[in-house]
Amino acid sequence: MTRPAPLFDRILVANRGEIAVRVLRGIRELGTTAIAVCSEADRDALHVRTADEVHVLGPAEPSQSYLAIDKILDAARRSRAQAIHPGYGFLSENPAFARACTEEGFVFIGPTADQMEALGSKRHAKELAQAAGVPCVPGFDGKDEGGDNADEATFVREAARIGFPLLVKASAGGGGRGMRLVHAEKDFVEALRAGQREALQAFGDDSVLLERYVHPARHIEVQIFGDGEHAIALGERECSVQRRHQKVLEESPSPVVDDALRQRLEEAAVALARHVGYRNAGTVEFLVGPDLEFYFLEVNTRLQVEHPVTELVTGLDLVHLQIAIAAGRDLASLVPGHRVLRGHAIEARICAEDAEHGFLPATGPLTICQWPAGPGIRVDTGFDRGSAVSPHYDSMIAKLIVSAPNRAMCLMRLEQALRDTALLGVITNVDFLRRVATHPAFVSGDLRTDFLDVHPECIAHEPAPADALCAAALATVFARGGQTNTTSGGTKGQPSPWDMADAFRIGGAR
Amino acid sequence: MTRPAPLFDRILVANRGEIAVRVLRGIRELGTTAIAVCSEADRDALHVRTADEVHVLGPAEPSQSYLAIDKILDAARRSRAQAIHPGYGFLSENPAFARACTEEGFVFIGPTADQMEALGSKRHAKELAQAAGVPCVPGFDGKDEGGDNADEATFVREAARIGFPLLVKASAGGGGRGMRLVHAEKDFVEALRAGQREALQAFGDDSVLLERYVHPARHIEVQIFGDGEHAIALGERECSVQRRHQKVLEESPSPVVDDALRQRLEEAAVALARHVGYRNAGTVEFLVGPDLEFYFLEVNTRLQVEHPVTELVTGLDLVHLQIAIAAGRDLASLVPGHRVLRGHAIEARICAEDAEHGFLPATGPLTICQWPAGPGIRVDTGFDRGSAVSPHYDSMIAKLIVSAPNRAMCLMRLEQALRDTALLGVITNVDFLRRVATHPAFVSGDLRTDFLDVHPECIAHEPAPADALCAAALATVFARGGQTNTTSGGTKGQPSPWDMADAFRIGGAR
Amino acid sequence: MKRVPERIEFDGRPTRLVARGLADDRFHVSYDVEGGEATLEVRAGCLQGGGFWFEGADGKRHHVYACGTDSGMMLRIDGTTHILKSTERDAGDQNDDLGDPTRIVAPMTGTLVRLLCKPGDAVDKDQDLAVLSAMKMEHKLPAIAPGRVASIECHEGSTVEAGTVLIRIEIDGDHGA
Amino acid sequence: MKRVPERIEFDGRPTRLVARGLADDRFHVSYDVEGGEATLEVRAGCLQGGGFWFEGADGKRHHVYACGTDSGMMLRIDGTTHILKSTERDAGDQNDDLGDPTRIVAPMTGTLVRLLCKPGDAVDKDQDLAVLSAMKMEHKLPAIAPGRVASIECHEGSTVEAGTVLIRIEIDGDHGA
Repeated sequence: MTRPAPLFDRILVANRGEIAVRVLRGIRELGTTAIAVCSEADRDALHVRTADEVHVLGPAEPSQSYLAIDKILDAARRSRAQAIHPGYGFLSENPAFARACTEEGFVFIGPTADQMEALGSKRHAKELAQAAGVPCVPGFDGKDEGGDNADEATFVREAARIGFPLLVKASAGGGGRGMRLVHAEKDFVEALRAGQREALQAFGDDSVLLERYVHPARHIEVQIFGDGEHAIALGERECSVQRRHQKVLEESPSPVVDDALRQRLEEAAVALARHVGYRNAGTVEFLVGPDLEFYFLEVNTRLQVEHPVTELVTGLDLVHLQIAIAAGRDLASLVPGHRVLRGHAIEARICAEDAEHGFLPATGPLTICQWPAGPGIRVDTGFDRGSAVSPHYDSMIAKLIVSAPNRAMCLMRLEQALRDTALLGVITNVDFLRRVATHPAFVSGDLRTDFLDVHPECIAHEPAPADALCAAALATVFARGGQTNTTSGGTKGQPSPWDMADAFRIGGAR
Repeated sequence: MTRPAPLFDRILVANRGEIAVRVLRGIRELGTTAIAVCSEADRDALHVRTADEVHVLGPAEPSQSYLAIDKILDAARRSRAQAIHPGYGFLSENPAFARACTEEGFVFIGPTADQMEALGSKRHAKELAQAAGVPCVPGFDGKDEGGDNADEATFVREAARIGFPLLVKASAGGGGRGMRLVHAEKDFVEALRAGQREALQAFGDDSVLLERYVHPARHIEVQIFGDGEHAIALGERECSVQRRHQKVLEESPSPVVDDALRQRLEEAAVALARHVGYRNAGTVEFLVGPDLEFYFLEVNTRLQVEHPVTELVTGLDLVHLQIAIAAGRDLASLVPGHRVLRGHAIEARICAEDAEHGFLPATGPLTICQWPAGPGIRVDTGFDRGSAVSPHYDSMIAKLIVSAPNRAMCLMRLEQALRDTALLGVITNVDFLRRVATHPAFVSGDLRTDFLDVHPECIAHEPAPADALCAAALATVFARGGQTNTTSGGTKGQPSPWDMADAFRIGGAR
Repeated sequence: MKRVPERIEFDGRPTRLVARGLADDRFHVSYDVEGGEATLEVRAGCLQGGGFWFEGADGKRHHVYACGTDSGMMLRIDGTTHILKSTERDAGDQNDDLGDPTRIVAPMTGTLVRLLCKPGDAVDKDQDLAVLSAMKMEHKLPAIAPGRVASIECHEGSTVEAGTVLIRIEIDGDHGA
Repeated sequence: MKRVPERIEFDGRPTRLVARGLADDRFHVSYDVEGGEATLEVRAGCLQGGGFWFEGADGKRHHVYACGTDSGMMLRIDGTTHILKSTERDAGDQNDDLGDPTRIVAPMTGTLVRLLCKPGDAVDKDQDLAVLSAMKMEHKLPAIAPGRVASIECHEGSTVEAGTVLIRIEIDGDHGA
């Protein structure tokens, strides 16, 4: 007996960053040739260095590279790929891309273009959810009777009907882009226009919808998998803590979900998946009110950023599941028996951004890039020392995912892992993440989507301790030029200040 | 609610290498101050750089440092440690050390000195196992009627009674040191003497015993935990593939153990643990014959090298369990309900040794030290780039532990992870491990302690491919001096051959 | 790679940092503190990945990573990062712009989506003057102090580099500068 | 840190390695092969941790790590390590000793536990001549060829460095050097 024949010989990954690295590694493990694509700015990126073969798409701008369907298909043809994995973001939820892949003879590792189209539109998704018996939040789909985008007056009227606060959301969106919270009627029109503009920029479609703002609310989502016939749910993830509608910390299980609620959530998600004959990986997002009633929010028709927490509590490899389903294997053979949920996992999204200054994204080089390691610690990243965070792409540097037998231990592990993460050269949110993860409200599981508004003290940075002065003085010797230590082997021994003359002195004349 | 108060404020780790790093990290996660000790040769070792506080014990020789009970207790006093974790090897199974710790007022994180003494003697352990109803291999305890070491003539007589092949084993030992396989009567006396000499060297006690050699045999062990009153088993590990009686690859579950056999093995191990009121972590080793009958082999009264595979299939952190039990917590509160075994895990011991030349240990610097990463991959190591493998200590550089939903996937992951492990500068067994892990007999689960005798083809190295010449030529540019690339940031861009004159040429005149 | 500055601002005061290797792993360190200069001797050595440790008289080890930046020093000590501003002559120019109320500069590279003011407009503190789109998000650029728009140095739709001056403001009661 | 040699033995033949950067990520590579010299152009660049990749005409990327050692080059290509012996004048002396039947050398640093021969003894190929203890294990040192013990250069209990000559052997039928 030797290793089984791979499901595919060659798979192309149409993405960049940590998700490309993670998927390319998963492909190589299967004995399949892993083909990367990259923009000209990413020629030396980690995902490129992970691949067996690389094709350069074009200039840095996403529209010229990672969003250029023709160029990606051309790379797939040149590389004789059999299947294409879209990752998340970029073209992952673009039905035209999924359709083009299939038409050109490539297996698209994801749902069908029709499913993507139906579920990708928030309006249509809500109709499907209602048809499947899944509860939904009151709202307005943004369309007039002819199915075109409603005019501003209609939006204003519908907004008044739903009541404030409400949300303006891009119909095509996901991940909070194009989403606006409006507290009062007087701010509505400006928010509507900004939302439409962002939606157009981000998705090439300015359709937006309105939705009642359940408050205080939790964001809890269910991971689903389908093979077209059968569908299963793999537990929930709570992603309530968000900034600018982007998730900050994600965990599984949710501290508020007991077995009974989990069963109801999973049943609702599976009902929707079965209703559409869902294929491959997806996520059904719910808003959960303080009474633990839940409302359908949307379906993400792709692998999520936060899929690792589900991998850690289920012990499954979701990328391998995606590939096997795309190869035509049925779910029952892949996940025999019931999923076994065990332990606790939390993901922290490490981003180049300045929490203290409105989470302003930062760009620059990672002069120091040291990751934590040890039992229960997983780091998914597309960056390493010397990589630069560029303005062309999003600001996520890495995902730090920790797992432990229970939530209390998981939080202690996360705190230490964040302390052991050293990223310098560009401002990151690592300390902000630690302050959130150690905040009494977070520790007690009292999560809500407006957590940071309620607990703004998480945002303020700790003052430097007195020891920092001594550390700074030593840094003038040890970190001279930032690279000196690396040259001396990175680790062993000392740099050589005492090799210099006795008069060696950094601080200038006295 | 904030984090719970730590069980101890300060714990000292009386060890070095990967196990010290792993335990120190576990201690820091608990919010406890982690105190390292080191020899003068280890001042810059990774375990020292992991600690909150460090005490230098003495010269490199273990007898002057890691085996020097007085010096370690002195460091514990100076550092105001409350508890001492011994790791494995060194003093971890030395009852005198455990007793001295307790007498000096330090909590010893391990079994009681009496348990260690009773179970540490193979003879006594066998008696206890028999008393607990655990089946044992026929053998001779090496003692005369007065309890002293038997004379050579008695050994020769007993050897003839047991029959050949048989094993000569150090009574105080573990890990294969002082163990000799004797195929024929004519080789017995020389092996006996060598075994006695090695036993004296390694443990300060030349007592040896004899044992029937079950053949072909599997080595399967059960992880136990006790709190003095209750005991539990945490599944089995199969560690059959060995070289020079040192384990090579370890996995859980064993490919040959079904639920029924697992239950019998666990019951036998727990019976023995209960019989002695065992406290803390231990391992009950069994020899399993081709008929799947099992025989008690010995008890290791400490954390094992291969404990991570159990951590990965149970989801528990064994070091945290050890610390909690040492702090007086009872097992029932720590492992609520039944242990949940899930998935598969395999550990590969990466050592500085030359498999092709009799597994000769190698020493030297790790010029290149690049570890694999990704989902399901864990690396426990005490080394990093620039570290040197020294002749003073054992040759293990790291443990690569992979986990996956099933054994087939685990093996594919292990193969890729071993390929992604780049250790250069010193000869290692990384390629040997890959050849074993991908050998059809290993893949089919047909394991036995003489695996390498039966499948010696695992040992022979693959010939260099034709592409290696091109790689070697490029290495003259990229790896010039071994460190050039690091200076250029380790990753980004190129070294600068094209910055040099057009005539730039490494290969000398033509 | 930026140089690590030796003169920084700490706790609001300019401070000079001095460190010197003695023998083995011992270092002499001094810096200005309230009312004079502090000097101490510590042990120190390298960590993985470009960091270092040091150990004071209490035996407690501190784990530090540091690098120079445009405006000073990023210093990570025991798992928390601090930014120490350089007070050296040639540093901090660009960064200071961010606090200069007379100039609204792009805090990051991006596209100027919209101008919310025109020359001559009176502006309040915190009033949004422009919208920059970068990294898939829109960022509003507010006035730092009340005043009047002196000039607009950019146009809608243009790509601007971090540090580019976009708008000049004449601050109320300050007609010089 | 040892230099990476440019003259090595590959497949039993001495080979000269030549590589030269062209532009961007293109390199010119040549080396001796059966019946002449091979030249090719490849693309190449750095990997993490001191490695590099290269890509031939087929577009397949190879991942390589390499370093110089006492005796030549350690080369890890696509997850397999190979040791290429240097043929440069000043290299490989010590390593050659391991194959020299007239000298039994310590293959590693350790303690000489026991001598199993004395001067004048006739020895067979593979006969154990001494026992070295290192890294917690005993290692037997056998004769490489039949001969006679010419001299013993060490004594029991002594610590010996890797490469130290322990025993000299006069090989049968070879009374010269």
